[in-house]
Amino acid sequence: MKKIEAIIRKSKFDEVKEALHLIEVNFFSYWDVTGVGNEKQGHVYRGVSYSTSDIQRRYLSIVVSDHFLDRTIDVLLKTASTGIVGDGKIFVSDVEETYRIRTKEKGSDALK
Amino acid sequence: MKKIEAIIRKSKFDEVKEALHLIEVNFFSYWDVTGVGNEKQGHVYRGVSYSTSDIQRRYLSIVVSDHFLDRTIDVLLKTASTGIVGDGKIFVSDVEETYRIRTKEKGSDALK
Amino acid sequence: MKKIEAIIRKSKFDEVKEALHLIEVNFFSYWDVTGVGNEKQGHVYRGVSYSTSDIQRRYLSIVVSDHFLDRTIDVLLKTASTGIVGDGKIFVSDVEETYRIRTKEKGSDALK
Amino acid sequence: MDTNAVLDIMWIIISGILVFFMQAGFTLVEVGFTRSKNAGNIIMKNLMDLCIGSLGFWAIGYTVMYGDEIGGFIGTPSLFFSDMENMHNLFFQTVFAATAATIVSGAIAERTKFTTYLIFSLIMTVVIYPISGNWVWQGEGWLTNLGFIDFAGSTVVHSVGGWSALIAAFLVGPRLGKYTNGKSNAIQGHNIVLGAIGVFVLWFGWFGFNGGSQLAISGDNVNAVSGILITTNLAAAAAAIAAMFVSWGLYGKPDVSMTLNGALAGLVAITAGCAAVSPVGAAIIGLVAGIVIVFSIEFIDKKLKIDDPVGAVSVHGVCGALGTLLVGVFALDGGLLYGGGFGLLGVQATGVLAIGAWAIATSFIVLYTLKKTIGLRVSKEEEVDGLDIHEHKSNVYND
Amino acid sequence: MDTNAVLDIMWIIISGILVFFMQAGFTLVEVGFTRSKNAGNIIMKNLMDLCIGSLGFWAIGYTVMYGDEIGGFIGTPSLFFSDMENMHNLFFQTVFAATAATIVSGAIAERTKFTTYLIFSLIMTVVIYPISGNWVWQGEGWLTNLGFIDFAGSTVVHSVGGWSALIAAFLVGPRLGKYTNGKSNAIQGHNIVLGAIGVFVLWFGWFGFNGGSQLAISGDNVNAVSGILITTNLAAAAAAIAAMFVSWGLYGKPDVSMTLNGALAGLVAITAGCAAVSPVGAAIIGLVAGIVIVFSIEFIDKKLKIDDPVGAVSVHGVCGALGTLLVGVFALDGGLLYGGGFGLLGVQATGVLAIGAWAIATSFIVLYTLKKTIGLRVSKEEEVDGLDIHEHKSNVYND
Amino acid sequence: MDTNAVLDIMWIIISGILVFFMQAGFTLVEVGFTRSKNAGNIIMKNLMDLCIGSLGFWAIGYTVMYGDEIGGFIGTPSLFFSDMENMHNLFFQTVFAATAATIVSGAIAERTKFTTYLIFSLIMTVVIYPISGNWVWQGEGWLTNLGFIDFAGSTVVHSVGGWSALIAAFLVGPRLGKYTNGKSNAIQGHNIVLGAIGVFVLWFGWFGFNGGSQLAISGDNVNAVSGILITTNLAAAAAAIAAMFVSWGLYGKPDVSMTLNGALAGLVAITAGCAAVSPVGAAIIGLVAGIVIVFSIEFIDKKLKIDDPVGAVSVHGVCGALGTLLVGVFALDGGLLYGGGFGLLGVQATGVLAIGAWAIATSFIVLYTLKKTIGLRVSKEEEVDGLDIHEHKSNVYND
Ligand SMILES: Nc1ncnc2c1ncn2[C@@H]1O[C@H](COP(=O)(O)OP(=O)(O)O)[C@@H](O)[C@H]1O
Ligand SMILES: Nc1ncnc2c1ncn2[C@@H]1O[C@H](COP(=O)(O)OP(=O)(O)O)[C@@H](O)[C@H]1O
Ligand SMILES: Nc1ncnc2c1ncn2[C@@H]1O[C@H](COP(=O)(O)OP(=O)(O)O)[C@@H](O)[C@H]1O
Repeated sequence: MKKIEAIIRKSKFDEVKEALHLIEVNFFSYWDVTGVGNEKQGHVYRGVSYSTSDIQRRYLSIVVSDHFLDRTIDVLLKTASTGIVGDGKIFVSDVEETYRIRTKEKGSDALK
Repeated sequence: MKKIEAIIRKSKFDEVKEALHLIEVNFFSYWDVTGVGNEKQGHVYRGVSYSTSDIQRRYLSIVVSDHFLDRTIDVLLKTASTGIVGDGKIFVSDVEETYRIRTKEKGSDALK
Repeated sequence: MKKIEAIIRKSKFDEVKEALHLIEVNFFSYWDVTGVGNEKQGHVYRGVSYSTSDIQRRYLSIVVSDHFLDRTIDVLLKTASTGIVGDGKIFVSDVEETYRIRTKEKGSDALK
Repeated sequence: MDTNAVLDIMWIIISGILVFFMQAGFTLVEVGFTRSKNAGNIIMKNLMDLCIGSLGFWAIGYTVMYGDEIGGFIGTPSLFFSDMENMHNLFFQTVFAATAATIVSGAIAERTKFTTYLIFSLIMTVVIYPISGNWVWQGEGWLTNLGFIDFAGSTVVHSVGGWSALIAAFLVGPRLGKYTNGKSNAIQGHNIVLGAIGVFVLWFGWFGFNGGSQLAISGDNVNAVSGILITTNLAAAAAAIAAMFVSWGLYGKPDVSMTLNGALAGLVAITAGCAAVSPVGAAIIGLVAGIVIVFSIEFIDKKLKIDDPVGAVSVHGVCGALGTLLVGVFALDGGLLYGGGFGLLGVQATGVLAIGAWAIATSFIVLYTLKKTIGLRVSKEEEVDGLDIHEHKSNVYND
Repeated sequence: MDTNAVLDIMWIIISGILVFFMQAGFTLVEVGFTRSKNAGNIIMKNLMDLCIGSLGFWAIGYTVMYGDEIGGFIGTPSLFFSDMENMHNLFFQTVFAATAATIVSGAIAERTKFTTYLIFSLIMTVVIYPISGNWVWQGEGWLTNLGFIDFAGSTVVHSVGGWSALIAAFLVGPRLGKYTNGKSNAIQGHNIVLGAIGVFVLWFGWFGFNGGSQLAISGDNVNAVSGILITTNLAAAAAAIAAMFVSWGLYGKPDVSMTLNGALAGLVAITAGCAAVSPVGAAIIGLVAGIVIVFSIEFIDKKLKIDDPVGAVSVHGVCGALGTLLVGVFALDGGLLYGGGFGLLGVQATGVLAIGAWAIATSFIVLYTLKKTIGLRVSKEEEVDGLDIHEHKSNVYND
Repeated sequence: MDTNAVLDIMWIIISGILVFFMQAGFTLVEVGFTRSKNAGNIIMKNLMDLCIGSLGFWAIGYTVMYGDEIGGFIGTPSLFFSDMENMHNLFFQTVFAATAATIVSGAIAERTKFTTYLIFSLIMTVVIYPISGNWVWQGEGWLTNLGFIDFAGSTVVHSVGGWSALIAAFLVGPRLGKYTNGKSNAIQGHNIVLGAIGVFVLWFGWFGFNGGSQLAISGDNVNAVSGILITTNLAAAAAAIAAMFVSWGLYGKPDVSMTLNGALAGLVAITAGCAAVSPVGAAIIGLVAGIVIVFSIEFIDKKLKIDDPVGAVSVHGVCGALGTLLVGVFALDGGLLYGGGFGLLGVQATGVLAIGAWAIATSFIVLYTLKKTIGLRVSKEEEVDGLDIHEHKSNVYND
């Protein structure tokens, strides 16, 4: 099992969600984070113009069975992208075990 | 050291916290996320009835020493469960190193 | 590639960010979490005085190339610390793969 | 109509409009002092007690209160009040009735069934409130005849609401998690800024509540009204300061929500005597109310273990009674301190007790009946998840 | 000046101040019923239509509306109104004009270009609104001559705003994601508490809107005004209750935002007839409006597929027209139910249609021209990211 | 009492009630324009300056201001004002005094000790404000004798508050992180929606502030009052528009918080001359204020490096002075543009300078003493963590 963490533009979220749905990745969690990176956003507040790299992003945490990994990455790379600086990152790491709380199922079964 | 990530119902949080406390897991971090999964929730807004699988959840991140792992999982599986679709998931992964910022302690010591 | 997760005092964030910047760690994501740990905070609400270990913290998630790991940890340990209970923790874990969504770059390249 | 009559009526309706706005204040305080998952439900309760109260009081409540007196106890009811020369009175009294009704919603917030609340709210505005109101304000009620002074309704409006709130909070029981192992836990309000703005709105509306209760402004009435605004303002100010310092002493820091409750406590307490006491008397009444409110909230919460998320029982019930009694002490005409002896104080106590007993008894009967029939309380699951998602299928806060 | 004149003017300005405050109510409702990423833009639109309206109506709009009548169709315009004996009228009418203008902003929220809105808002307050207003309120307009009754502006103010909102929402198109595969999706408002407080603020201000439209309070006018406050309050209450029960029936639960819209629907509907109907009539008008609003919102959203985030078209357009027509049914003097036959009803229908046609036609011309020139709509990217960060380079919610 | 006197007093108290409500507006603006971790503290400061001001002004401040004149400089103080025929004046002046006091809290928000603020607030309402107020409004003060015109208090109330705010913000120093390496950083307010609603509330209350300052409404006063409402409204509108366009020009986009400050700048600026200038004059004064406010905020922030989170110094101090001076230019009677020569302008400048010097000097003495004794500023740790958790042991926003 792998954990895919994707940090994407908030504005791309609906598209990404739709696309994940189509490849039957219907399980994940997400929340809003502030991202620091290459992109800069111009702000003005009470006469102070400034450019900040602290930008609102959406953080998706998706745990998938190994054979789902590639297609999920593909979909994310495709739908979350605009080609402009600030599209975000995807991180993949290993998950040792998964449980479904309701049924106590373990492993890949818990991800179905 | 293992990292346990548990995505549970917000309404179960108080019970879970209490139970973790009893087995002396007094260290963790949590935040609110939106979860997408099997559970559906009926909503109405201005005449539009719809059913959404975007449901408020609480995300717990608990790093424990290896010998704490099993009992923590047990407690989570027991107390976070209602038996109804939507109880959530638990993911376990490996943590290579832990530091306590205050004391610079490393490894299991940092988790005491 | 390693993922560094640091849970720090919100009040230390600006300093930490500055310091990371100086060692050229200019990429990370952060969000606010509630932390449960050793520190206790006194509260009063409508006549009920109580002490809670649920304290607002900031969660930093930083993925770095291996050779950046040590210096990042060093900086975090140094700048996030006050020496008083509640300074927080740092967790290090392995990341198998990284993608930059915009360019589809993989691995360390995606982290530059 | 002659100019003085026009002036008087004009003042009454302007005051009524200000009192109307207190509904926004109550909503803000109650929403702010409770959790976000129940905010939509609280909004609905506050809006509906206003709506049901407006229709019910017009349909019958007003005449129950002000109709031709029957035995000093009740007015002669008639349906759908339509005397076009008394619409200003209907308006002014309607917003008062709505105030009495809305007090209850705060005390039972976050756990009470919506339908049950709607029914209780109707009974409150057409039976409970108008009958005791009749005793004092109709002009020929038995308490009026005794010489009971409750100028703008510390007892008639606020205590009635407050005691009903006490019974309701008692019968519905505490929120889950409020008491564990016999200890009272803090369940923090989710947005104290809303609560604070609510207090400002209430204070603003209270100038209409007390000032308008003069029911006239022509001639020397205008000086009386001006005096009322000052006593009202001083009492609120003194009470907020007192509550702040008491909380500071008790808990080591000036407590925000207690101080806000302090201001309201002062406003409730001065309501009975705003026209009868001097500015100094008003400041002292406020001071006493500001001290009492802190201990009252603690007592009800920790000793009685009755869960009142917004402090409605203490603010409206306790400080309403207190303020009414203190008229017997500070009234320039007849007060204990001004050589009037214990006579007035005794009358005030009689009124406080009689109306308290009435509100408690009738609320108990109504709510106990509701409890045994349709039930007072939502299910555990609904309460834990929040009333909004279950009772209204939506959340108030999104994205 | 004699006392009666003073009283009348005093009442007008006090009412005007209350109506002014409705701007805060509109802002609260519109901000609360939309998403947080556009809140700053909505604030700016609401603030600017007030500011531009205040200047524009003074600069020319007022005389277009109230200047010496030209052919029953328009007043004689003159620049920078400065008759110091009529400043109370200018004030009262300015806040009405600002109300008509601000209605549109809600319907086109979250996707409309800021500059375009500023231009439209100016044209609304100096041309569209004053001309049809002239027909009814100048005293010699052609609709006045027909006997059309629109006491405080269900049609003159609200429908004009509502129909313009319809055209605007139609021309600007739905928000991205509102309709997918022909299905209407819910785009939830981000803070319904703000929306609820906005409704209380509007209701509060409406007492000035309707009560002040008597334009006098001396003598028996004070009774008329008191009656207006009662009809206004009853209609709002009945409508909120009706909308709640209808939504309860349709969706299984009492819907918060529909109930809030219900209260506004009742207020809009009674605005035309608040001085012409009995309290019972008012309650019935409210009831009808409360039922109609739910179906109207559904119809516009699901059948017409016009995206109106706050329900402005239904509340102001539909219920404004409805309320105006119902005057022909419930008017004590001339209404169908009171033996007046179909005469008044016909006149009311004429007015509703004529003014509706005017508002629709002129809005269409103006907005269509704007669409083809500078454009109505922000770019897709701006809309997705939120107007605040693109149109104002800042977010309203931070830390 | 005769009808005209009743009318006048009635108008004063209604206006006073409106002015009272400005306290809610100030609280909203200050809370919204600062960070969430300090919101409870700001609420407490705003509530307490009202409470302390109400008691202090009654206890002694009022007579310091309005007591029998001593040498054109101060009134004869007496304790606990109790003239029951002048309660309307006490009420109206109390809410003005509270306004002057509350201005300071915004400028020193997020870093000032609570106890220190309480003490300063008391001194402000019983010494600093009443004495300079005496010079202009007592009737025999030295500035009155010179012919100084400050109708509703651009200088007497707002500049006094604004200059004290300047000294306070200077002495307490900037918030941590506000200036780094000599550069001014933006510290964004946490909820600009609250700020915007606050501006609407203030604007609403300002009609009482300026309109009530006529202190009469009988006879032709009612036309004067109506004119005041118009000048007030036009100036605010023009200023908001001007500030918006200036910010648009400077930063590329219309800035929300600057536009909001613009509206307030116009209101402050017209306060001195609202009864003395024509509508056109008012619009121009607003326009100038709307332009000046933007540059003033930038200047104080970037050049003087004085950290004023809400812009209180610019809004109240600078625009208060500006508006007072512009009376010398635009006053229909005596203004430079109306052939009055430089006489009035000179008098206005004298008043602005004298009162500015007074406010600056006394504030400096008081605050410097406080700084050297109990201290002005919270500890670094408290500031970083937020004042709420340290000064009040609780957070305003939960769950
Ligand atoms: N090493 C990292 N660790 C955690 N989050 C990261 C990291 N690098 C980038 N991010 C997240 O990805 C977002 C987009 O990255 P950015 O550098 O702005 O654009 P791009 O990837 O197109 O160069 C950042 O705002 C941040 O939230
Ligand atoms: N693969 C996953 N990755 C991340 N989060 C998940 C995953 N699967 C489930 N979750 C989280 O768990 C929650 C509950 O899952 P759900 O499928 O609704 O119920 P159940 O586990 O009882 O079948 C989801 O709302 C989501 O937050
Ligand atoms: N094992 C853990 N898993 C996840 N988060 C933790 C863990 N231990 C500590 N934390 C986080 O670190 C914060 C600080 O820890 P605390 O025990 O209060 O102080 P200290 O590390 O100085 O002893 C906690 O509030 C919590 O957010």
